[in-house]
Amino acid sequence: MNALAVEERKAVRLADIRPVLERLAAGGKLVAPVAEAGGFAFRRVGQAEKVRLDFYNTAESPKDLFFPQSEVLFSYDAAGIAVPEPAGEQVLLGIRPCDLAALPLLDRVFGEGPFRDPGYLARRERTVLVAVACDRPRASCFCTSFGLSPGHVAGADMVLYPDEGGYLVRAQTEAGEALMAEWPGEAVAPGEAEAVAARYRSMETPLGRRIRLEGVAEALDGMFDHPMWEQIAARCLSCGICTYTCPTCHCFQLTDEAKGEAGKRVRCWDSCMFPEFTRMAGGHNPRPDKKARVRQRFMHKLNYFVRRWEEYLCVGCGRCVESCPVGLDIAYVIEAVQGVTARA
Amino acid sequence: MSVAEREPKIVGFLCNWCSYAGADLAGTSRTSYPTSVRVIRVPCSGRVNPQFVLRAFQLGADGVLVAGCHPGDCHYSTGNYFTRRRFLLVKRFLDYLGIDQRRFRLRWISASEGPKFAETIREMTEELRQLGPRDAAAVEAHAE
Amino acid sequence: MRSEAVRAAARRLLEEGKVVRFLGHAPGFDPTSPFPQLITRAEEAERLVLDHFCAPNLAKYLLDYETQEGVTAVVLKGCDALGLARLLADHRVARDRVWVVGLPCPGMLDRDKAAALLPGVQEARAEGDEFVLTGAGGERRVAAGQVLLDRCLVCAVPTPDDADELLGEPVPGRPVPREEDAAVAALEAMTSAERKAYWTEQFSRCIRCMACRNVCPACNCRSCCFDSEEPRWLSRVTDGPAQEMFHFVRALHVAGRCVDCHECERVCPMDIPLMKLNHKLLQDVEELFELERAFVPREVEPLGIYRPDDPEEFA
Amino acid sequence: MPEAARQLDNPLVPALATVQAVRPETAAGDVRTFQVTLDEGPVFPYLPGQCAMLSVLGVGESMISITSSPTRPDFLEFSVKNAGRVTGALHELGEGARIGVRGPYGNHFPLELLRGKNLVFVGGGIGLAPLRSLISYCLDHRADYGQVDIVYGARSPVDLCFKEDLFERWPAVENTFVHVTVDRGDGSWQGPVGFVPAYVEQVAPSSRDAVAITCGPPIMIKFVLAALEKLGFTDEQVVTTLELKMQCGVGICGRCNIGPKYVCLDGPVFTLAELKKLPQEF
Repeated sequence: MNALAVEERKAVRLADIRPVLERLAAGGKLVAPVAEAGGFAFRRVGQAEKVRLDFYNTAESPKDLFFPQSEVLFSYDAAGIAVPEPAGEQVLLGIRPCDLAALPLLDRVFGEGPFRDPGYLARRERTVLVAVACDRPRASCFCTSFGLSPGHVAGADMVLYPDEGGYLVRAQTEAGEALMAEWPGEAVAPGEAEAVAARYRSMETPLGRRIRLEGVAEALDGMFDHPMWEQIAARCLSCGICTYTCPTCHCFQLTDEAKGEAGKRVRCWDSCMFPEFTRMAGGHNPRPDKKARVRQRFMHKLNYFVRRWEEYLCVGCGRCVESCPVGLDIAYVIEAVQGVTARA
Repeated sequence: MSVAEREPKIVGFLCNWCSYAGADLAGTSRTSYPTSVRVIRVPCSGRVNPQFVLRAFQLGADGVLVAGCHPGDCHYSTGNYFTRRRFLLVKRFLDYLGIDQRRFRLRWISASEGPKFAETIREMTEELRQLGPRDAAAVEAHAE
Repeated sequence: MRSEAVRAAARRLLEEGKVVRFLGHAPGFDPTSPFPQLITRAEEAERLVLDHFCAPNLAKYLLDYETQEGVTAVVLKGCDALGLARLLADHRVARDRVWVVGLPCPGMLDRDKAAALLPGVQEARAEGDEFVLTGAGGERRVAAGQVLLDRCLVCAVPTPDDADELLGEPVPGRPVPREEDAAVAALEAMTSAERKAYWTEQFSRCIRCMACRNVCPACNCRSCCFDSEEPRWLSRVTDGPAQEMFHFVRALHVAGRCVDCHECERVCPMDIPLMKLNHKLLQDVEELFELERAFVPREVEPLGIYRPDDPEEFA
Repeated sequence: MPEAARQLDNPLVPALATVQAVRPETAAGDVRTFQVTLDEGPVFPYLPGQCAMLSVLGVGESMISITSSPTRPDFLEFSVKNAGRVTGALHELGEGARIGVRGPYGNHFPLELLRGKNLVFVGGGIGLAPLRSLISYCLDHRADYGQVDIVYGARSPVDLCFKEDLFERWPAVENTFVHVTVDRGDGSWQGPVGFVPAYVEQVAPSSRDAVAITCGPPIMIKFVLAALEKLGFTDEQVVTTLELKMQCGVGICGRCNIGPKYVCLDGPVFTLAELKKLPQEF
């Protein structure tokens, strides 16, 4: 592995990005943001003109590309069990810093525990990540609270920085450089590229929404029985929007689809917010009410996951805040925890 | 097996008192009709929740038949009047979602109408064969 | 808009002991996104707001308190009150355990529309047929039609008719032509294959978060077929046939019972035009069974009765 | 990025296995024991207390404790109560049926803690299944342990599991005592009648140099723990196993955690001292 520092990697300026998008789309491996009814979504694109780099954050995170909502684990028939071929290569263009930061968290879950998920790991390995520095944060964004920023692009193979009406494109890995090899554009001096990157790294989100995280996990150690949960849960609808749109949530269900002698086992997203999630065959449910379920979601993100992996399971992308029909806001919960510790 | 040769699959929800007896009569009178129908006996056509029909389609049925006593003849007096109301809506709604209306039928078949049952199945089978599988791509994928 | 009035009402009701809890709205992370707030003490009334962004329907939360003691006060707009009427008609809520604080509603704003018209919008006030939006980006005067929620543009019942008290003078309905009928007609004018393609595309976006069901006042069954393990009507698999089944069955289950409140469409994170399903069924129920369009739940549900001379199309 | 994923087997995909024998376990018929061998290769290594995921292909999976002992490695045994979709489908299966097995999952009984101690097993209903693995293991290493008391109860005589073990095999082993009770007797029942917790107090095993291991319905466990405390057992001397809904078995799917602990990884075996440190959400 050729371990160049990012500063030494190739960087170019593209006044017009269309030719590059066309080249990528023609390859048939491009996944990029497109406009859909009421918002944006990452979709496989065949025509470059559908790509919308002026997008604001998609309603769904791109986790589906690595951890699909429905994924066939194996099929079976009278002859036995067959495991599907691993996924092919893809280029994910337009991933934002928040979603990019979610991938190492999922990597831990699916690649570093006692269980290593070959499907997930294959998709990770075969995806070239072309990040876009975030020039359109929304009011609900709070990535800076997690030490991220609109320019936090660690983990991307290549980064597009919107700059001077076009893009400054910088490779960060060998894969990124390889993809860039045949791109047009004038080469940029390393210092200039670094200056643009640094500008994005120092940007704030628009409302300047910054939540203090210090001590939150520790405070939550002793807050399992706090009355706060009752209050917070009172407004929950028990739907799965927050968990399904979250780039880090990863609960799932295994379900069998049978047709006569043959069938398949499918792994599907599931949500800790659904009442039947933990209900056992005999009827016992250890998380029987909204309070228990809402508490589980926030405790998992802000305490349990920290205890296991020493990181918060949240990147401040703001999707759950934006999409929750009843404004149940994780940042509000964090602030509530801070409020409790301040009073104590 | 190519899509064209495939025998259509029909799920038939037949009321216990009239239509099931009608189907039985078709059998005992040795009236021949295609083997495309899988019969599910229900106490009354009024028992058929629209979700049964959709579930049948979801599991790969090419067509669904609901059959009950003629209006006015229900064993429970009025069950099939409710059926009729419900499926007037269902029929239009199927069409609204782009599911060909010809894939769904509601028929009034009495215990003495063995030939009508056989004829219904013949007609439906023929029509479904011409329509082809409901979702050709999905069928191919399943056959793999 | 009516924040002071709702605080006063909450204080009074809780102090007098007329109610033991009060369901209203409180400011969210940004003022255009208020959230439902439950308070139980008069001094908490300060938290409440009531402005042009209070779109969420609070009626369904009443189910959370069905087994708890005491009367619940709830702030309801005209459309929300239809949701309550649904729950009452379905015997899920007892009227004497609810105190309705009615808001004669001038229309609620669509926060996406508002943000598009004035980025960073924080506040809105009504002035005649216009709204004045204010925020970091300054001030902007826009026509009501540009910024109201779609449902408010055609609202026939802005004032709850069954309120125990009203926060203000009744507001007349907007006699606007029913655009949704045109939307249904446009779909009906397509070929079957085009409709199939249209709905397949719409449903393919569905992530099955169940928000549409959970917010729906007509979806008030104690247990839902979509949650049932045995029999399992629907797994979590999100392929085409499963999505079709889910949306078809959900719409059919509320056929004749939908109160046209549009909450399903508002909460959908993927913006699936769910009301185009409900409106089709609303129209068919009226045409087929010769019923007037009703804005309150009927005493007998259209699918709970029959007429011997209903149309005969089945032979 | 972690190394090449291609060569990895997916641990969520079960190995095919064959049911070699099915034994009705209770007279009531709601519990059956399945003797299973893997189609390829020998039985995986495991220790008493561990579980495995059993698949009925086309229906689904269920986490079942292994009731056989690793000292008898020719096959795996699972005793299954017919309680839901998957267990119901398992009950339909006969000899020669194909199932899927993956595992073993979870921790095991603390064998080091038990060595040299007197053992008190307290089981209720199907809760004897995981204990049976440990009892067989201990009795196969008889010299390593002191006195063994096995207290077991079921709702009624027809609900008693593992009768051959209870009434023939185990009592025949030296310094091993079996005490069986039922909640309600019937015409033919000659033994004690009463709930397990009360019966434990009556049997009154000594807590000196002893460890109590209990498994059964949650309500029974709750009162057994109280009874053991009365008998002088400390929290470190009491071991129990938990059961929660599980789907993955590898600590990811999000169902079986109690606070930060996952029953499928960190459990199902906990000492009472460990349990008391967890949120009371099980």
